[in-house]
Amino acid sequence: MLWIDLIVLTFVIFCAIAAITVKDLLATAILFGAYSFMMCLLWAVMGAVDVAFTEASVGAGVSTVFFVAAVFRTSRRTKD
Amino acid sequence: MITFFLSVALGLLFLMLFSIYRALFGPTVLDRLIGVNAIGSKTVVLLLLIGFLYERVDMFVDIALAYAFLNFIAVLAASRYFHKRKGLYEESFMD
Amino acid sequence: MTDLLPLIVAKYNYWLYVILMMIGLYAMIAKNNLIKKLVGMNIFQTAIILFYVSIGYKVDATLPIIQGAHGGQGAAIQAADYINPLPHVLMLTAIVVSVATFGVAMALAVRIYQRYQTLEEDELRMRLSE
Amino acid sequence: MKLLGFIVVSLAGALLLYGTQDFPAWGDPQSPASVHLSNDYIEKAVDQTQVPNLVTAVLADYRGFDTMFETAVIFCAGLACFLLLRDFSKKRERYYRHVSTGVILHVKNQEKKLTVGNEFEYMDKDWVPSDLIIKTICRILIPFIQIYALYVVAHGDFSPGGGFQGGVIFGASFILMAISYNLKTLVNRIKEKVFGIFAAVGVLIYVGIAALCMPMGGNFLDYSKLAPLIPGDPGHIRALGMLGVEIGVGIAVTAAMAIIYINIVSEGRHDEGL
Amino acid sequence: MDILDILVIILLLTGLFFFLGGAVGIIRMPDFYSRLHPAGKLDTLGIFAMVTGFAVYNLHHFSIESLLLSIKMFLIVFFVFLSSPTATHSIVDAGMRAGLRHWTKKKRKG
Amino acid sequence: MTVSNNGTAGDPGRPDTRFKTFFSFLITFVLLFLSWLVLSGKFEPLLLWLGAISSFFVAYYFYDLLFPDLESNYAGISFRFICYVPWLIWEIIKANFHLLYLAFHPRMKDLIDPHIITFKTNLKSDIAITTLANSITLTPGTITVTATSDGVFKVHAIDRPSAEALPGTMLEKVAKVFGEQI
Repeated sequence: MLWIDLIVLTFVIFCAIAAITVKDLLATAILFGAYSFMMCLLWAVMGAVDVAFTEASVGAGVSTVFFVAAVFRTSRRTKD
Repeated sequence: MITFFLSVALGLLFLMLFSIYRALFGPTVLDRLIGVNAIGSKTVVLLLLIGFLYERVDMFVDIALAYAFLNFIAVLAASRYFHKRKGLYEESFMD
Repeated sequence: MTDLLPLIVAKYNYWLYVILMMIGLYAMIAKNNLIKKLVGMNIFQTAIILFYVSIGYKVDATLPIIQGAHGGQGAAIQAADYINPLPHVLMLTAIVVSVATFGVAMALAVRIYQRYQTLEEDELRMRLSE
Repeated sequence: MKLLGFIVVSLAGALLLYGTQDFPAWGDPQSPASVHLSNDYIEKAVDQTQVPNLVTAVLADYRGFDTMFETAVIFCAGLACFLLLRDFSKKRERYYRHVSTGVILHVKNQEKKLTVGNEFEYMDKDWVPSDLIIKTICRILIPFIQIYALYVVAHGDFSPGGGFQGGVIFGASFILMAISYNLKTLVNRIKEKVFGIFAAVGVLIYVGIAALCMPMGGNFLDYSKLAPLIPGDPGHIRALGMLGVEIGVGIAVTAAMAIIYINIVSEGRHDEGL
Repeated sequence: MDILDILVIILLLTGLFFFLGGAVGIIRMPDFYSRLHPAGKLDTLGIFAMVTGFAVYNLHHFSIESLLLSIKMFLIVFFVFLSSPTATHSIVDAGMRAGLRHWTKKKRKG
Repeated sequence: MTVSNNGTAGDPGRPDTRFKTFFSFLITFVLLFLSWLVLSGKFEPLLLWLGAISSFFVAYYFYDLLFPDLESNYAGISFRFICYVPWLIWEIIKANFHLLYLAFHPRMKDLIDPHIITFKTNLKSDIAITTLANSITLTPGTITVTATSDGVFKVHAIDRPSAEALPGTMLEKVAKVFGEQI
């Protein structure tokens, strides 16, 4: 159980760094979705099932869709 | 059996590394989407495995089911973007 | 060497939560794009949530859902057997509020883009000073 | 800015890392967070409320005020999106498509209106034919997603889930409908007013149940005083009160999610979307 | 160690093997379209095998509740089988519309 | 036939249409209630009532999503469909080993030869087209790129052998399931 936690935490850091460095906002949206997946897994490992459920529904589903919708209505380009 | 489940979970996490590589290093946005989709499908299984490790799997099935739905919706929305907007190649490479 | 592993294991969660929080803070300070700043803000939020959930975790405890208690009376409930539910409640609220703020922030970004045709901070400042 | 930000971040990070020394070890049962109040909740919640899921019990009963205002925050988020983005001005240009031939008409003059029916249909500026496979599969999936969302709302007492999660999933089913067909289908099927009313009604259900306790002789949010109104086991009344509250939260969250999505994706014009 | 446990172990290892194939395929395939082949389908079959294993393991202590739980797990498989090919199709359609060219042998030779 | 844009299935005025609407509502209700029972796993009166109300609610507002077209013989189709699924799964497993072989092969780039093929079928109903498209996608080696409502399929195949197998027996089986001409 402990090792799952440690490995997933490392993945989370990867996803977070990639989500803020990538130069395409749609890719940011997708990577942010992956970040939410990892977070959900982490909370399931720590036994916080309700939080994991909320993150699975909110973070992975709806907020990614909002993000894509906003990118759809603005621009994908970013300088950094 | 618990040890076996734990090793299966660690194996799945190791395999997730490949998908994360694809999600992080593109090259195109759609490749990232493939990577995230693969991460999602592994996560469904991992959630059930964690449920067995806690010996309370009935609580985790709901989360896995919701996960399967919402992963689908997110992937659909992201790919639907390209049905309406053109131009995949602009700024699609990481650095 | 044998002492180092338990130390790392005991504090690894907290270290990574600090790193995650700093990633979010850096994105909020240094990134130029408004949506990137928002992502930074969300990472910051999740880092704090991670911290709260981490301090609620107990080794060898089960989920905060009482087993076999539906309807009848179970055996006496030991607090050490169940993970602390209080951080979960607080953080559940935080996540749901975070998605609401995220939605409003996205709406604001769309509105700003309608008005100024850009989301970059320096360009926005230039337009505003004109 | 980048250098300055990096310096600030490194300093703050170093301070926080230094501070982690004093934290209890991860998973310590005797950590300060787990010795005071929460043990009370764990040991007494089932006796007092008959709800096995401690998170729901604390969320909807002990900390009911918190959740009530949180629901209000969600409602306000929907309202804010509506006020920021909604655009009632009439569109100058319209696009129509002749169904049998696929010819696209671009009408610039507002006065000339074509009747939309079997011959012509509305079209968006960046319209694409909706995909047959996605449409069919989503048509099959949507009712099941909805029943699943309602299941999650109703079983918040025994398993993870509750009003928020169920509401979000129900909202996601509407979003799926908008994605797989087009936004017009969703807006025509369920009017904007209905979503607005439902968002308000959800909050009202929560506040109503909470306020109903006062004329019955209890405090605000004291569900046990509702016992004379509802037949059945009086010990179970708190669980029933929580169920009612969760339903209110679910309705509010569903409507708010749909409002936010529709307004963002169409820039408030409610005509075209993803 | 009875027969059910062995069945579960075989199913889980099969699923893991499929997932391994998917992961290797995602890394090794030359272009976007061919990457979709392992990603979309080997993962689906991996989920199928592993969740079947879980459902069998869950039936270890047979009761009406565990039976319902196993059926519920099969609901996951059902929905994944409906949604996963649709997601794959949606992604490949997006690639086609975005104008991504597919990898061919001729291009490599010439 | 697809769901019309304004969301009403047919003209509710005529009695036979009204009966069909009611029938479609009833089937949806029963299916949803069954899935509620499976999901819930608890048989208490309160939960059963809530399930009935929820199923009624969803079925009342969204009855036209599951069964928009009641001309077809759904009982026969679902029976034949259930018979079709094991064959499909067996086919998927068989073909997956081919893809595994490709993925692990050291000289994979010589083996694969991605190309796109187009073929036309005579399938009419969109559920049949969708079933065929998703079966093609699930069978490794081939992914459906587009499937139009007049039965034209565009398929991306990863190598020659998997492309040659199309449309073949799968089309025949699907046509038999939905009672259509090949």
